[in-house]
Amino acid sequence: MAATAPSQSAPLAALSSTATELDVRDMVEALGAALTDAGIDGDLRGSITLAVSEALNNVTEHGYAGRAPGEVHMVVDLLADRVLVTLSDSGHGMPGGALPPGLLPDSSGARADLPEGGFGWFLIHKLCLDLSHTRHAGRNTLRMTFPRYLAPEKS
Amino acid sequence: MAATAPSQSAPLAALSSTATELDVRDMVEALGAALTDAGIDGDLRGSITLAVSEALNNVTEHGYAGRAPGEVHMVVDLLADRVLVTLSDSGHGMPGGALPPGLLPDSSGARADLPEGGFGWFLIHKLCLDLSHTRHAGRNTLRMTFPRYLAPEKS
Amino acid sequence: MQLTCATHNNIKVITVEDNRIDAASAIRFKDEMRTLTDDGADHVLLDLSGVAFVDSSGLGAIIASMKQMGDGRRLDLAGLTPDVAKVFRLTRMDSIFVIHKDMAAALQRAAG
Amino acid sequence: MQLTCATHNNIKVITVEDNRIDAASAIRFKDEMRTLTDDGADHVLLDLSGVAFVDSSGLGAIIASMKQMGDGRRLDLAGLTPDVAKVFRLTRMDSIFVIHKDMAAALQRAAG
Ligand SMILES: Nc1ncnc2c1ncn2[C@@H]1O[C@H](COP(=O)(O)OP(=O)(O)O)[C@@H](O)[C@H]1O
Ligand SMILES: Nc1ncnc2c1ncn2[C@@H]1O[C@H](COP(=O)(O)OP(=O)(O)O)[C@@H](O)[C@H]1O
Repeated sequence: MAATAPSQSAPLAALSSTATELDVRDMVEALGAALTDAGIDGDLRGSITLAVSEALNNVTEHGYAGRAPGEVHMVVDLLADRVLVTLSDSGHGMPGGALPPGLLPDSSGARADLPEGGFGWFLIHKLCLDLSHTRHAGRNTLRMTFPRYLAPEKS
Repeated sequence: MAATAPSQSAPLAALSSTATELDVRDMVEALGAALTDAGIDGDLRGSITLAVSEALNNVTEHGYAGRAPGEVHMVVDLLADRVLVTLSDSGHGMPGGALPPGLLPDSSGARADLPEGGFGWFLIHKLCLDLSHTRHAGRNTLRMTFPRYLAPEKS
Repeated sequence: MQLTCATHNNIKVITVEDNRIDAASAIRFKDEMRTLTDDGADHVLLDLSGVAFVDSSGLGAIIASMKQMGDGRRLDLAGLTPDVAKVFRLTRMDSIFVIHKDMAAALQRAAG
Repeated sequence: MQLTCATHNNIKVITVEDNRIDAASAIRFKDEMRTLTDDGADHVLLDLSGVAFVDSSGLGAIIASMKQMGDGRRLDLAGLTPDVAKVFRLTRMDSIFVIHKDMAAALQRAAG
């Protein structure tokens, strides 16, 4: 972990794994450790690890749905005022080719109707300053941008 | 190409291809077009496309030597004062686990002894401000950093 | 996924001994919650004070645990660490569950 | 890879019609250079004015073309565009080849 490397040089972390639930858990834990090493802790660390965990779980559950789990690659960069996380995978593209909008599932109904999922993209959108998806030649690149110093929670 | 996107947001380009000579040529040309779109031209554009071309050729010739050509992924970022190029591939690691030093091949001998190769890493080192290689779980991540405004040639 | 169980003041207290409830453990969590709540206790309190991380799959499993208890029975939460509290807050699930600061507060409230 | 050929003042001029000599075309370039220089012309001038990009494989192929001509025969270069000139400068190959600004300068020098 190049925690003391100057911004814009070596990535803080460059990790690769098979997109399985247990492997991406390890990746999220390695991300958390790298952030802590780099002095990023508390609320911001929590937001970044949560958003990245959601994105990695999506790759595992949806990106490689119906095929053998492929590979997912993560590069983390510490810039002067931003943390960039870049995920890439060779899974399916996004439904309709665009980032899912990330609406909050409706929880106003009866207890039996409460949503048990569908929170993933909502959380990602909420926790990132900026989000972009590119697909080229069968590979997805998801770029998640976080602030480096402030809590990223939007109200 | 998100040429007008703010720095630290969407990458300028995220491209993927099979590591063959013709495919990486297309990738280098797409990189050059993206740089031109972003207002990066002249000497700096030439240096970036040359260094990246050398790195991609290495992946093609050495990274996947002895196996079917695998995939190589490129992400390009325009920061306030830097251009970052991140290449990743699933090929062999670097010889000895470290970046080749990039010595200039000796051309002081007779004509028949002139080097015809071995310039690749020399050029990469010479043209990059900063260079790092990480290998994790069978995947190489090469981060090449260039200045955004000045010619990067070191004397 | 390890859960432990105790009873205080007629409240069944289930403590999560793992420090994360995520996609890799959500289904196991939900299954073990079903086993532990099958006895029909009316008031169950889930102690999350040892849990540092819950993702949306973990959240979904906690919601599912509440739903599988059926109407008329309560699943309250206690001891949410900051990152876990954030998941509930962002998804508005903090308005669905009764959330106590910690176990002492939860048991006191129940007793009072 | 397309090369065209002409003779001026006893100099064989080979013009590269492609705009790049790179890893994908280096071997073809070298092979075609061999064919075109096999006639034994003593002085060959390679016109690179249409070439925007040469990588180290292309550079190696130009060096190899010179070597395969054998001692006593010259391969000069002319019309290097900026990025191509840089590859020769960085690798110090600008001290191995005679490099002319453009074709006019090269032919004038040979004639003078
Ligand atoms: N990485 C991905 N690749 C392809 N499709 C995806 C990906 N991520 C999400 N999706 C699609 O977007 C939908 C919504 O995702 P999300 O909000 O994360 O819900 P959930 O939490 O149920 O996974 C998914 O059901 C799936 O159809
Ligand atoms: N991507 C790579 N993966 C594995 N080995 C590599 C890679 N790139 C370079 N190497 C090793 O480093 C050596 C030097 O590379 P380089 O300077 O580019 O020379 P050349 O121009 O002959 O390829 C290669 O011969 C090879 O053994």
